[in-house]
Amino acid sequence: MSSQRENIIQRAVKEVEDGTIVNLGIGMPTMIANYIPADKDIFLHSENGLLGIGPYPEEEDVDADLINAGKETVTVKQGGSFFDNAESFAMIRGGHIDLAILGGMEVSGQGDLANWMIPGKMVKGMGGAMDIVQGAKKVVIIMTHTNKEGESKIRTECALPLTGEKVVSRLITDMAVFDFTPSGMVLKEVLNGADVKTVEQYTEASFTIDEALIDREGKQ
Amino acid sequence: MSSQRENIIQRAVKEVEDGTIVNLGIGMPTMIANYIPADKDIFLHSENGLLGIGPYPEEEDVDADLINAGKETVTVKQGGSFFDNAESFAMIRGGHIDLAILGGMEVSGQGDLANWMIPGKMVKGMGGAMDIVQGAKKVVIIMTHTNKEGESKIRTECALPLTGEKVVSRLITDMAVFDFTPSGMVLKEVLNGADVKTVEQYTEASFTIDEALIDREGKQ
Amino acid sequence: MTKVQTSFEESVARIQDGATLIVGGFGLCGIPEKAIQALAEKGTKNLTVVSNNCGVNDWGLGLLLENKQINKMVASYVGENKIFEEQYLNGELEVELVPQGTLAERIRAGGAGIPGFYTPTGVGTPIAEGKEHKVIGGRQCILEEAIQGDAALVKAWKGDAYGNLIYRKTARNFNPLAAAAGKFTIAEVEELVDVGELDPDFIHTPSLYVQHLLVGTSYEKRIERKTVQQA
Amino acid sequence: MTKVQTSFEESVARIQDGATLIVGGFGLCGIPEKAIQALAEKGTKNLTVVSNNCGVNDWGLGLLLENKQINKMVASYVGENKIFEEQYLNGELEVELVPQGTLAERIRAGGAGIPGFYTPTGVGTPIAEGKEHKVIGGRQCILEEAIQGDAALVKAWKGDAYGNLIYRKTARNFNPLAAAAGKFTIAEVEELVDVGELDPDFIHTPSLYVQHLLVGTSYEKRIERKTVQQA
Repeated sequence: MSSQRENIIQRAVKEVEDGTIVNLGIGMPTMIANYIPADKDIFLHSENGLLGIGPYPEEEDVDADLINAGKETVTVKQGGSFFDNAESFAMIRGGHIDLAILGGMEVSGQGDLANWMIPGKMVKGMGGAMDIVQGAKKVVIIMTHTNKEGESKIRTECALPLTGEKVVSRLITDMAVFDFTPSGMVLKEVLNGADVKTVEQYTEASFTIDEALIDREGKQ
Repeated sequence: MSSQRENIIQRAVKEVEDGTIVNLGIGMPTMIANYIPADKDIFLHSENGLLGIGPYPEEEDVDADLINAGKETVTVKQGGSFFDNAESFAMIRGGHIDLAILGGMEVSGQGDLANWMIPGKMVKGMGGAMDIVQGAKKVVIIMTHTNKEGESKIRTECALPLTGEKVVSRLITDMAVFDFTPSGMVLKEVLNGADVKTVEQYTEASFTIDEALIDREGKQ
Repeated sequence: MTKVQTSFEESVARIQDGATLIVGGFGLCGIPEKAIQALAEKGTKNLTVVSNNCGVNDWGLGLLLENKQINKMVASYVGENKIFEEQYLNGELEVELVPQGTLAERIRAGGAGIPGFYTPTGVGTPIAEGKEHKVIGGRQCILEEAIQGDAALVKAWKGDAYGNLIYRKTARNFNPLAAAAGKFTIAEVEELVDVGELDPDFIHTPSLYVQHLLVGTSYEKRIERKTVQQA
Repeated sequence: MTKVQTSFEESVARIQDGATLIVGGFGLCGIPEKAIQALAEKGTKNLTVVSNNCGVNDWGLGLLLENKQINKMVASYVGENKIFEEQYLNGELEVELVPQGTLAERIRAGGAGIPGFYTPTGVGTPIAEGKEHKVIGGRQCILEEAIQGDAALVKAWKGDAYGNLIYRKTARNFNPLAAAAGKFTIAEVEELVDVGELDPDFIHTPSLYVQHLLVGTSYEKRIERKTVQQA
């Protein structure tokens, strides 16, 4: 894993609070599970119908009937439960999931999220992402701050088709943490040696800087 | 039981076909269960969450957790199942119940049904009746042909507030059997010594007479 | 994180005056006896109660009626209760009658984050008055809205410390729906079992719907109409 | 009345060309392997298939794609299948992408007789285009309609002759929803058990949703992403 991704995951795992129900998206978010401290009592929800994802199985315990939403073989934690997909999304839509951490392609200054299609490329489908961003109590997006061309993925307006409008609670990148509030996007933390100036340089969307961060970093 | 009610039940039980799923309303319809021949493989559905109502229990098997929609203690038949009320009405509304037999206060010539409230009297509630008349594949109403004052309960228009509009498939009274078709109400059978003329006399709604019945009874 | 509590009194104290409360049970079958009793003792006022029925004079939700704790009742059938009739007729009690299937679906929708749905149930009846009508798939329907509760009281057979629940026979009825639709769900069980004892394939209410879990003792389980085989 | 049948070939022959077919499974987990294979052999054409995914190139619904039996696919994610991509790009295959939770709820609504419902899912996205919008309880929603199938294919773990079914672990997924939403539901099971053997408190699909029940043998149960503990 690149250190950039590792850094994002390390920061993202701090979002996971003891005693909560958490849904982790496919890909990088799924890897967060491996970093959750053992003393935290977390139930991971998998939208294909499982509450209480356990670790990957030992070779001899692999069970084709027991997979996560990424179609990986998993196990079930003690006290977990299985249910159908309507029930699973009743949990999501009904606000019973405390936290969802998903990947992103673009996030706008208003907290819009685009993470499911790129026009002109084959559309694979949105899976459960549109439901999750509407339903989870808190939606945290993790993504690299810039694309391969070094352009900001945090845009004034998303150019890509949206997954949801004003749905992001918090955005964690390799450089920064932003919160989305009724008065706009707020820079909360700078990460991994970046400073506010660098963050400003690589962020297309405008944002304000959290008071506590100004106190720590000094006004730039 | 009055012979009038006994006669209605005797005729109504013929509606119950082998291998079907049947919901019987509270009161007189519930009593039909006792008349279903043992060689018919019927599953009785109870809207409080039971498919496969069995006979009333022996004294020592009475179980407060096992009741029917009329709140009577019952048993469960082999192969039966329990479920919650949303699932129970999913079965009803979704068209998975072959036949519902309910009581009636008034039925109109268009197949409207009134069976839940009398203005000016304390309203007790409609229970599941409004769902059942919309959802069951076939809705059979059983009631006495006339009220205590000898007035027709089969009206041109229902005077009482409706339970459902154009929902009745068949009406069975102590005198007659009517079907409701796109071209109106059709007298199919005369019962218990009544003749077509008597039925006409005690029926406010207009109806046509089934060809087969005319052949049997002669034109009046 | 265990959800096990030991005091019904303290748990129901979380319910505020004026709250909307969804209560499981069908007639007197599967009702949360202990929480209702605690709530009657507590005396919480001005409640809107959503439940299929309203108990009988001296049991179940009838206890809250007797204390005049209920301002509004949302139910499908309320015919078993004299006090209800009195309070309704003298205007002390507001009543919203809802067809049973629509009531179940509205509560289910509340738990499932479905703000509204169309149903043919009630079209052409007094229930449809003032409601939006729409023809979908050739069928005339009316719009019904979800019901959520500030709190829910449910009764299960067995539960574990995480809040997983299973129900017994027709005592299930509205309980799983209420559990999901309550923002603060208090579940009472006849038996607390070890975590892991309930088979994850057969859990009726997954743990995340329950906030407090209490063990009740000496359940009365009153029967409204005891019927037995004729000899 | 037993629903047990012995020939998958004869059961799937009940599905007509042009039918709408709801198929259980999530990825390759819990898919009705045997019925899909029989349908591929039968060659039934112009199908609209509703299923969360569309199999892989040489397995599951991919077999029907390979045979060009599918005209339209309704799914939430179709990324695992090259043939799909080809047929879509050259216009042979119509695709309706539906958010997974909306798909599950639309199928559930189809089985439950709810013609339409409002959901916040998809608001502000391409999914909302052309759909009726309504604010309910302060929340902007879109109207989604129920999906019913002329037939449904589902896979369960165990079943009895009446058609009661139970599923195993996450192989449950869309299967109970599909079973209820199909007008003609063909269920395949790994094991046929005696009537009465399934506990009535723990039946996932009650008998009345199933029309034909068949026992499959030698299930492949392919795994898409085998992941194990790192030593």
